[in-house]
Amino acid sequence: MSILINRGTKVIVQGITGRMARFHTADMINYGTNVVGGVVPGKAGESVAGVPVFNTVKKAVAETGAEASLVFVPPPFAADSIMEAADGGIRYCVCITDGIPAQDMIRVKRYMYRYPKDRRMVLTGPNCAGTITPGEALLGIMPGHIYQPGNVGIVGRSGTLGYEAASQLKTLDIGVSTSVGIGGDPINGSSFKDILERFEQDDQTHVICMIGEIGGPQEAEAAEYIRDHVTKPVVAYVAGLTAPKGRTMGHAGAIISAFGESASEKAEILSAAGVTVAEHPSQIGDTVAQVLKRAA
Amino acid sequence: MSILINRGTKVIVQGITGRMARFHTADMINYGTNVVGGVVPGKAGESVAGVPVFNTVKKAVAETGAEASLVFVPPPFAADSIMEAADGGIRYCVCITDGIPAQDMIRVKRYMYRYPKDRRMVLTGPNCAGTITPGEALLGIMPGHIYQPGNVGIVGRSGTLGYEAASQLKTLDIGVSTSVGIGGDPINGSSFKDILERFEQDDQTHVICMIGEIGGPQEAEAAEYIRDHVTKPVVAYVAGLTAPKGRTMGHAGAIISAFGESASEKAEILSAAGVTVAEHPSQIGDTVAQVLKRAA
Amino acid sequence: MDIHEYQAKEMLAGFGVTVPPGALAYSPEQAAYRAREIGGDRWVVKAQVHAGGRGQSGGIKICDNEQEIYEAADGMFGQKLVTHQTGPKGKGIYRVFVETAVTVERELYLGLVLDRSSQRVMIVASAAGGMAVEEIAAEKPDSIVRALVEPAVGLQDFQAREMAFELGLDPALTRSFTRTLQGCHRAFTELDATMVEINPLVITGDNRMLALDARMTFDANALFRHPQVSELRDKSQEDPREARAADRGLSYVGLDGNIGCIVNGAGLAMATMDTIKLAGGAPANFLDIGGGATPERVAKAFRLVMSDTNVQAVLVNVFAGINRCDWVAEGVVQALRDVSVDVPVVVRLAGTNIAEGQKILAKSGLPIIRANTLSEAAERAVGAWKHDRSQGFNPRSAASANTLRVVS
Amino acid sequence: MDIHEYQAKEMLAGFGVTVPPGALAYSPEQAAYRAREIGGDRWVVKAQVHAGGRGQSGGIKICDNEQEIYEAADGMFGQKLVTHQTGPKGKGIYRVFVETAVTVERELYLGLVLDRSSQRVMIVASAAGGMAVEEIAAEKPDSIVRALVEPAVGLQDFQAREMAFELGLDPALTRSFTRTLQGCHRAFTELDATMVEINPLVITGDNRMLALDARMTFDANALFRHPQVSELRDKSQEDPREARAADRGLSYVGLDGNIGCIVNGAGLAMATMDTIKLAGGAPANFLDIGGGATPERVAKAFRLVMSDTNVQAVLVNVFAGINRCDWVAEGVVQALRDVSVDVPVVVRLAGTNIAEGQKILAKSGLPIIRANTLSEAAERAVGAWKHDRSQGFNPRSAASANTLRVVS
Repeated sequence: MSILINRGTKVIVQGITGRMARFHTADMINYGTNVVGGVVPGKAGESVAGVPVFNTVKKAVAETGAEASLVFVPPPFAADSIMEAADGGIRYCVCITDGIPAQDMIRVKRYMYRYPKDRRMVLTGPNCAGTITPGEALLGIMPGHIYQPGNVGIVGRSGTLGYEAASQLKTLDIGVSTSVGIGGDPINGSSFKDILERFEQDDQTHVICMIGEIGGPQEAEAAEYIRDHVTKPVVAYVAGLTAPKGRTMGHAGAIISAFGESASEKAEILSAAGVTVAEHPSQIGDTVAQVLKRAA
Repeated sequence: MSILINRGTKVIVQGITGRMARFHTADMINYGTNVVGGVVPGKAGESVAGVPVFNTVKKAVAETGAEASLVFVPPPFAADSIMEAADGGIRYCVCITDGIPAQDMIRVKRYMYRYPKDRRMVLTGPNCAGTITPGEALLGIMPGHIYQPGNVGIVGRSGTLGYEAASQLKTLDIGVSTSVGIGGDPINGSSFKDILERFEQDDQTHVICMIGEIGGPQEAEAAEYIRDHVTKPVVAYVAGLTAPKGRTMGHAGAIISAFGESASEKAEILSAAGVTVAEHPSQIGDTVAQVLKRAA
Repeated sequence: MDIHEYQAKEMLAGFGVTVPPGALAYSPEQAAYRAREIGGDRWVVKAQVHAGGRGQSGGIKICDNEQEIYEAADGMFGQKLVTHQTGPKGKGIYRVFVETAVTVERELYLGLVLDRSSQRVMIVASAAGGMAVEEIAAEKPDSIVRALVEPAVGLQDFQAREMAFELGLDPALTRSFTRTLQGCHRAFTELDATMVEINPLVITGDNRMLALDARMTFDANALFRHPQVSELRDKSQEDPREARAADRGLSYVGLDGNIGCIVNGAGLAMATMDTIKLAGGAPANFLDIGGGATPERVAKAFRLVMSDTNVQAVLVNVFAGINRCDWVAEGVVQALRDVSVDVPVVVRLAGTNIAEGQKILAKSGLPIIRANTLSEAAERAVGAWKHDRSQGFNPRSAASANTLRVVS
Repeated sequence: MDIHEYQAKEMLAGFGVTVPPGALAYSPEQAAYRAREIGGDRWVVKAQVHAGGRGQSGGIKICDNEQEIYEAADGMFGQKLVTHQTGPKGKGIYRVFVETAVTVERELYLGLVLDRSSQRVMIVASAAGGMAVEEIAAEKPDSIVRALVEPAVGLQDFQAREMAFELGLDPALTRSFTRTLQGCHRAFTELDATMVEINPLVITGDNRMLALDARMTFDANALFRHPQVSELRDKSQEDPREARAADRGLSYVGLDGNIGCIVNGAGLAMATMDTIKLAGGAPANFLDIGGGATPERVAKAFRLVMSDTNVQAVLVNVFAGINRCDWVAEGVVQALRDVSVDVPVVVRLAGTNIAEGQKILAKSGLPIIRANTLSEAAERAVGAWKHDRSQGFNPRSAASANTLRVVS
């Protein structure tokens, strides 16, 4: 088992004819992902990396049975593409696009709720590296080779810091069940809590590794959820100890604007909820290894 | 038992200081309705017909424990008042106001869905006569004395035609469990189907009398629902045999614009679903009496 | 509320919908002059009436020069245009619209309506444009594509694209279609329309997308927030009796029968009409006098009903709820004293204080025919009318024993 | 993106928010002249800088005549205003706003923000206006009232009324508050703001409601659809280094330490800064060079980092995913050949093709200090910096064995 995607998941890429999308589509296929098509309005009939392009998501789903989608569409049009996926029958969507207006994302989230829970699309991102179930499928832009199959579930806001964690684990010969990037934007599709819930229910995941950062209430909400609902050990690291208050660090999400949003406050809240907090970013791997040993 | 309201239901009147509202508040209190207050922004501290006026619905609910509300607010402001009721903790709202823009009602309906089902307000109307549980409570503008307590549930779009039906029943010594006006507007809070569902579950209701009219898909949808889900006998009458196609009869809802919207088509669809259709408006009472006799 | 084609086009153009160059004219001279202003070498002169089906009825003429424009317009002004939508009386032509003629490659249909089933705005489009949507639905149902607008977020581009691809448009036209549809949708919601129709939406020889004809109707309930829409009301296009009724707060629809109806409540009014029909008569009108049946309102209603020269009997059916019957009866008596009514009048009252009401009618000394139930009322009205007719009376010119005569 | 008070007021006024009469001036003469244009007998001269807390710092002066206005403005122009929000460097005053002074009866606070918890727009109001919202939250938490906007329907009047009554406003002011709040909300959504703040929102002696101060910040991601907002950008109010970085597609935040950081990815950049701190050093900056670590980008990053004269060592930390390490290494070598870097440089590469990357760094002949892990990198950077310091070197003026010297 794994969460969100596996070897069989049929994937389409929205915006597949873009330069970056072409590159990553080929990369995903090389990794073994079951990419079945792409969507670009007006480019039906073309093909990219050996898969057909369709005009609409509906058509792509009808022709290929696609269940998951990767959105690679420029910011002004990305919200529309996510909604198209939600309406077109896609069950899981990863949006890579960085720079979507916050109000567009508010609308997207409102829109997804028009569907009853049993056919409501799950969205992760935007502004994330994607999701990978090592050895099975890669839906995103991360380098697949740094992830080893195993039973640590990773969820994080930052892309490269997620790579750092995965490679620390690999060095220690620890594998990953699924790694999910939820993205750095203030309004995003899935929260830590949403992904923790899935890891808690996933048999293959034994330990959860959560990589947070300054800004926003998500880590504190996750802590509360962990305290009340998560039985598996959770390791966390929160980036941004050195970040000054009120300055945006790189993306709109990373800004300390309220109490409980600094790295040290978050680390404290997580500790209090029973999470093992790695103090140093270079100790994420070691901390997971210790917790795994204890859990074994 | 009864549906929607009973002797104990605590009622507030929104817009209670208006001329019509004052009149009907007194009338409802005379009937025995448990009116506990009114809401008019800026008029807190006043009182009408012996009940206190509050600035906001939230305040009125907090102070009186009100569960139901009657909206008597002019059309430009009525949608806002209905949403205020939905947000303020009201469980059942009757909107009398005639002339609310259709797009406002689309928004109101969308708004009500933001609440989880267990605390989502039920709305009937707008542009309706209200709801009465004879002998217990009256939430609306109908003359209470023409309704006799009993076990026929009435649901209808038209106000005075509903009176006509009730008084035909009274003449035959037949009583009513609850009578609900759903209103004549194209976009309304509750459909025939919504109310039929409640009557089906109500022990006190033995026979349902449904009074439709030309225009809109609600009667056909109700027919389908009756066929599949209603075990109690249903009597129906559809007004507008003589109405020409494409002309609006009195309110925006009464216009035949598509197939299945004429009175004869609707009567046919209802018959096919097992409903006993009264051909003449003056036979509504007699038809109910026959069905009651058969059911006994 | 309906508006003219040229007004709808002007509005939609403001929302980014592309329309051919055109100009309005109030006279044949102006039509010819404005054609020169517009430029080009081929024009269409279109009668501006609130009805579809103008083409088949001579309301649209193609012209190759200013002389032809003058003659086409001259043939239209002051005429009544009768189409399948106007009724036999037709609608007066007081304005014509002169437009550049375009070469049409394809005709599409595009409509936005309030869908009562989903309680949302529905988009309807078809590759078979140029004919009425009812015909398309009957003859080419498979050509129709639909989309519902989610009110929380509005129409999305992807929905427009999906439709465009279903209609078989190429990528460039898909973008034009999206812009056109988004424009129509914004106009619909921002102006509280109940219908926006572009039919045909054409693709020209040079692959442009233009609204060749446009109609909009508006939610009368929402006009309070759109004074600029209210200003477009053209009373010349309305049935004068219905317009007058609306101005007086009454809701009136003229019909072909001869038994005039005065009723409170739309549902009861329709039921009353139905009962007349079932009793062998034919209603002359639908008339809802609304909630407060004041003497003034009843008097207005009598005046309105009697202004229809076909009316040979009047049926008053008021179910008094809040208004007690005695009060309504006073109103009827007062009205009959004030208004000249020279046909039989049947009055059925029901509800609160019915006995007092009946007493007032009886005491008035007026030859009012009373009835207790709806069916009785209809039978008596139909009976009185038939009786008059069998006696050879023309009740509108001669008096009879059963006829009421009150001169104001 | 921030804008000035006067710009925010102009925008909000367009959405129905009432503001005092005022005018902008670029010189003391203009300030005095414009006061006469506005009229009245008392004015406020306000320094236009992108920061709150102006009152306590001399950025706001009340004046009774034109001479005073001239002097107040003259004292402001060209000065740096230092408030608790500007940092110690302050912000330059290049514009002043002259406004009619009003008599204030009550001061309220009104703010609209994107609330990340509910993922909606949140309205925050307080009866304790005039002080910063953080102070209100700390000192008078009970005075704060909140409301969330349901995105499907937008802010409703009843929500505004509920707040107004909670704030203790009378019915007339409740209507003013509703209009003000609805205006702010429309401005917020239509212009893609992330914050709208009116503080204080005042009630005058004659019971009017006015926005006495106003701030707006905008979602940089949404500027593509608001060119009129982009035009209001005032670079004089921005940190020149950060602004230059943004223009080059880099994300830079200057800090107080002396180890410059060049990292790909915001999260990894923060983690790198944290590691430096934990190793006993202090980062000189946050710098995210983004996804494609091209030689050009790396070179730009080095130039930017080295423009900070406090920088005494540089740590490059790139986790190559898509970009292979060999490619990134080439970029680093190229950058070091092109840019003058006279401090120790530590490079840590990880990810795809790491071995080839290390080989390229080694082969380059440049005195690059290599590291394999994040902690190693931080320790070596801190170590190099401490070593230099202990040797008495000023690394920015003298060369040492461990110091890289490449002159472009």
